[in-house]
Amino acid sequence: MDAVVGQVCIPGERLSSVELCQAGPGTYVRQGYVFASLAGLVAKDREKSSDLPLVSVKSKNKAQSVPEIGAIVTCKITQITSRFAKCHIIAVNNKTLSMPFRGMIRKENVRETDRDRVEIYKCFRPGDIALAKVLSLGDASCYLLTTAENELGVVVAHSDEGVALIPLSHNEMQCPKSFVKENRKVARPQSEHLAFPER
Amino acid sequence: MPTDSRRLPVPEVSHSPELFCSSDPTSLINDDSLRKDGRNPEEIAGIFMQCGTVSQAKGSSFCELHKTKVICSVYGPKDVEQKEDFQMIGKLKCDFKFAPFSCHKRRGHIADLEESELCEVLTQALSSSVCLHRYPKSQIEVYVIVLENNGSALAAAITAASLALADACIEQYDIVAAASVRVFGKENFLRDPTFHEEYFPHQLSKKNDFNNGVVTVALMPTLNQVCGVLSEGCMESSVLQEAIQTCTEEAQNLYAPLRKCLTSNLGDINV
Amino acid sequence: MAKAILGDSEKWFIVHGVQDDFRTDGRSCENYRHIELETGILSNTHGSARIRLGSSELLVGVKVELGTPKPQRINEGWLEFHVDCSPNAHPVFQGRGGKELSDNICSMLTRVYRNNTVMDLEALGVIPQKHCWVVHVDVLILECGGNLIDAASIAVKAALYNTGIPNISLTDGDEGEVEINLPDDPEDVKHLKTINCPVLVTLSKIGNRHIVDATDEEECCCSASLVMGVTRRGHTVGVRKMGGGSLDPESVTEMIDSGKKIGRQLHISLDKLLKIEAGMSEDIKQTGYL
Amino acid sequence: MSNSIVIRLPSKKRLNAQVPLSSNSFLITPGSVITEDADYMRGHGTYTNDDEEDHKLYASVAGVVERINKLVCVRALKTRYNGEVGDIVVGRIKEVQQKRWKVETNSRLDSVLHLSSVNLPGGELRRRSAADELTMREYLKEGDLISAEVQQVHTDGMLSLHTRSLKYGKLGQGCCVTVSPSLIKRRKNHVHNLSCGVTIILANNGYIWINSTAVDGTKTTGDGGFVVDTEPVQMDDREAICRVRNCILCLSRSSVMLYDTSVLYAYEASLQYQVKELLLDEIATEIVDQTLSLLERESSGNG
Amino acid sequence: MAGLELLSDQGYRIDGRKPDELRRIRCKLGVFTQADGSAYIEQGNTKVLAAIYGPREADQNMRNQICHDKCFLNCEYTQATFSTAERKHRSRGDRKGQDMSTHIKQTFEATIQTSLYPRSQIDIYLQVLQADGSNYCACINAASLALIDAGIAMKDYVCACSASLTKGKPVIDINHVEESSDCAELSVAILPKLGQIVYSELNGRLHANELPDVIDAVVRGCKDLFVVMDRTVREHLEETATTFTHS
Repeated sequence: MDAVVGQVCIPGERLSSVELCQAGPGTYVRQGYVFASLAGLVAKDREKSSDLPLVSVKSKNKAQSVPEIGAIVTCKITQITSRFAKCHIIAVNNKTLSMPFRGMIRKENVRETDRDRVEIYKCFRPGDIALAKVLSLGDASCYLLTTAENELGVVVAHSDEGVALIPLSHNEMQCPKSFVKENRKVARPQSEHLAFPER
Repeated sequence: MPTDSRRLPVPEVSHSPELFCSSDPTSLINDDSLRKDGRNPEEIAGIFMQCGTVSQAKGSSFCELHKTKVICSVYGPKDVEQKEDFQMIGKLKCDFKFAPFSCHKRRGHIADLEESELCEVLTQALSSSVCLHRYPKSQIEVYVIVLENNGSALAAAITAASLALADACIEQYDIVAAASVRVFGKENFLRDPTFHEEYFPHQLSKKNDFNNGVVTVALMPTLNQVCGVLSEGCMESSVLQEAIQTCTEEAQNLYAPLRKCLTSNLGDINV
Repeated sequence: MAKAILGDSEKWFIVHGVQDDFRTDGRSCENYRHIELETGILSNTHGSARIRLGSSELLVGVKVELGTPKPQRINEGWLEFHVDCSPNAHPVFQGRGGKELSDNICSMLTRVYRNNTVMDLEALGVIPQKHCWVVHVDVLILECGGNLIDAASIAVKAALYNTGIPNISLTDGDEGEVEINLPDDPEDVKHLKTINCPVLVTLSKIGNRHIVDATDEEECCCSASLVMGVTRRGHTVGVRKMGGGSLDPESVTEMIDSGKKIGRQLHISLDKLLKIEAGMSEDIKQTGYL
Repeated sequence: MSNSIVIRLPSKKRLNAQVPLSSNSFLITPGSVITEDADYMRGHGTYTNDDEEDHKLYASVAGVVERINKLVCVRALKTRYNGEVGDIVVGRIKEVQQKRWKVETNSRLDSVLHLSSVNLPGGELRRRSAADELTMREYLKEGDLISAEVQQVHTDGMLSLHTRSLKYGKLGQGCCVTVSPSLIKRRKNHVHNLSCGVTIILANNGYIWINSTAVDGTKTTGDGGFVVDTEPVQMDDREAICRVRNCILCLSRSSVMLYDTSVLYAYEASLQYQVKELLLDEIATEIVDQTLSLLERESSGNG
Repeated sequence: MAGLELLSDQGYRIDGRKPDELRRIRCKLGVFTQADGSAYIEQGNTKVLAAIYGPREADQNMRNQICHDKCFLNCEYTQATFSTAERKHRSRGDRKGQDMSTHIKQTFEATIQTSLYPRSQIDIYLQVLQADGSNYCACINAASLALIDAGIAMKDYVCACSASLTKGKPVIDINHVEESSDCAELSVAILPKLGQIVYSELNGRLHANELPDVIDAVVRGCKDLFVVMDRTVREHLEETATTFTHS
């Protein structure tokens, strides 16, 4: 009864039992068995930490996830106050969203060090594109995000001239036209996060 | 030029002439025990299903059950509206609409009580199949429009909506298939009733047999769970139970075509 | 409409209680709470009833008016239902709040009364194609303590029983027109035949069992319920599954059986009370909220 | 017949056993003059006019006049809960906010429970980390019931609660009954282990928590009491809990003061009936009457 | 309505009352259990239920009304569909209902000691079950009783009564028939013990010289009403207080 890799399945189809595998994305567990929750093809990945393979269902590319705790999201800053920056989450784990989710980066979650001396306006400006990580589901209105990692922070920003700024250091960016330096919480992007969002 | 938008060039009240034709309900089945459209009572109607009909939606489907045509599109998951409370599970928002031209009678643009009731039934049937806990703080929108109503519209709508959800890659515990049966006398169960075979309250039942009504059941076929029941008309409870059983079987039979429809366009995925 | 909010452990307590057939207020799964009912309490209606079921309280007023028959049913009148949630019951019903709840109750009532076996609609006809009685049944929810649907249907049946339609007389007027005259005596009324009017029974699935007459706390633990209209003779007139959960096919069968049983019991008790009340003289009767 | 459904006409509500009041003089209604003597201090439920000439003290609520030395108060028979420091309350989590929970306690404003005022798993003296802030919903989430003590009353009347004692914290399986806060008699102890194996918390805010005494013992385990126990309650415990619940409802409907003795007397009086019979009005009144006469006998015996 | 004589030559009104006679008043406190306070009043055939919720934490969507030094009142007036002789479905928050809510709200803002309840909200909900004239007055009286039942601090009772003038004689507590004739209608709410008028509204036309007479009559009517209301409250207090103090 163990499903074969590459086999097609639709929601509700029984794939395997929990003794034989772990439930991955696109599956759910009920009464000791793993069922598919998406229509797609069955895939199995061997996890390093566990001897059981991870069963998942790969569906057509448009499967969209909602922001989960720990996910890396791309967001656009919309509003800043002295305590927090509000943003729209426009992509989750490199998958663009058709509709943005609301997010918020609190002052204490901007940097790893010197948390108390962070000033929001020196880190973000409305319109900036930043990478952030989901901390928690937050409250009714916003997801709670953090940029307190080297890899996270502003990746795209524009100067008053309308030119994209060039990162200088972890907290400065410069306009290539007017050579004005601006303060930002600059990300040191990792290649894996730089991939262009898939459509 | 200012015009009065409320003025429509039609009389305020008008009725379809068919209302005035005397319909003889006892003739649902003719002497050869065949129905008006030539089917046996137990014969199901042909069904056509297709995914991805609406290109702009996240997922969509089109379903045709005899002449009944239903189109469904799914959007989301997206952020809930600002005013709502924190919810650890997602919210399913459905909209069920008969197109103005879909029925014998012209339908208004604003949902009437029947539409809002069918919408509730649809929402409740789908919420038991969608893994809502996977979509915290989000909402999933399902829009169903009946383009032509030739009976069994609710059943077609539920099946189409579940198909569209699967097409939109929304996680579901199981597909939902729905079917309806017209009960006409104790032993006559007409499967997939057409518009003429739907239940109308003023139709007389057969002599000495008051069992007269229509039952729609939504089922999750692999889990064997009933996620929607709607009936109308008067029946003995044993007849009702039997009718539900018949619907369940019929919905079970829909599983194969549903699966075929969903798996037909999966070939291009790389595992 | 989820009103009561409960923590997980409270829910477990209720669920296990249902499992043991011993609910939080001591009832077993198929026990109904006591119902207090009185009719004829609103003097400006043609019929009225007030019901109190646990802490749920509803008021039903019936008014009959003359209307034009529907073109396809020229000899018949019809019933029109309307449900309103008073903000007195809960602040959430303020403004347009509570619409979902009232629509649900209203459509369920309409569903079970949309049936030629429950009421003789021809008795509501006055002059074919011209005039007929339209019976407006208005339900007002004044306090919510669970199981509003059942309570509403019981009160509706009682109010219809209480309803008196004026005995109008027809006289030939000028130019062949028929004139309608209202009787001088307000007591000169004919009563509706309510013998076949259904009641609604809600069976709520909690854990593996189903219960009747759930309180609002119990409703909060219930994911799926079956609402069914049951007539005095035990026939079902309209069934609907409510709630976002699903049910086993077998339990649907069981629920229909117990719904039928409970529905008949309700009818027996209700008819008995209505007879007693009708026989009572006005002055010993209670008056509304005093 | 026991299974048939009872439908009947409304019974004339006899509110209470009519115990004659010694004198009606201490009942007052709003706008009435309590005293014209300017020496009295105005307490709750009273007001004076700003007018220089007018030294009269008026009542602003309907209730009982109480005089403590020079302080005059009018105690309304039914109000929202007015918290005092040290009160024990039962409340329901309404919202999880940053670093604090909002708790519904039947007060005028929602109370707050700070993250720093609860015992988290892993010892009392643990520092609250940022991670705790993010996982607050795992400890207490919307709808959960807690017992707590009032730590502080703010000037606008908002209460701060704390649960930094093993007595308090998240409540497990059982049921909660809501009564008017004025029916809870102020006592030294509000948590009672009744002889029938039931523990009741007669919280000052009128929320009464009833659960089985046996279950209570497991709360001292290291998880801080935040884990939901899903084991079914034993049948006889359940029956006792439900009986106590119905008894309390009987008493509160007739506005009998609630404290351990009154609840216990009512419980004893109820034993001749099935639990579900207590829902009937006439049986409820009988139990109330019996309870009152027992209490009467006790007080006259002591006096 | 022209042929209708509101006051007969013998000095009796259509329903047989004398000009300065109130309709039968019956009232009760604490009719509901879930609300913080509730009351029911019958003035003749006008029947009103009132429910009070609060003082409580202000609703999320009423944030803009929160005051930091007092509470705000939220009032909603609804009429049951079957309340009038002719069945009429009123959508919530129609013009008439909104006006009525505003008037009731203003009346009580002058009476409730709002500064005792900072940042809170008090809901006053009024449900008319049967409307037969003087709806505003019945609502005020019902709400006043319900507020007392909820233990909310007020300066005094609020009692309201209506009056009109026919054949030069003031008539009080007017019913629906009198209301729908084209006489003037004066509604007044007073604080009976303090003797203050907190609200008055005149619909129609009265000669300035006649106004004092009408006001005198209506204030007397309010005071008569107060006697009945105060008696009800005291009875209610005695009933509850007996076992309440017993311990």
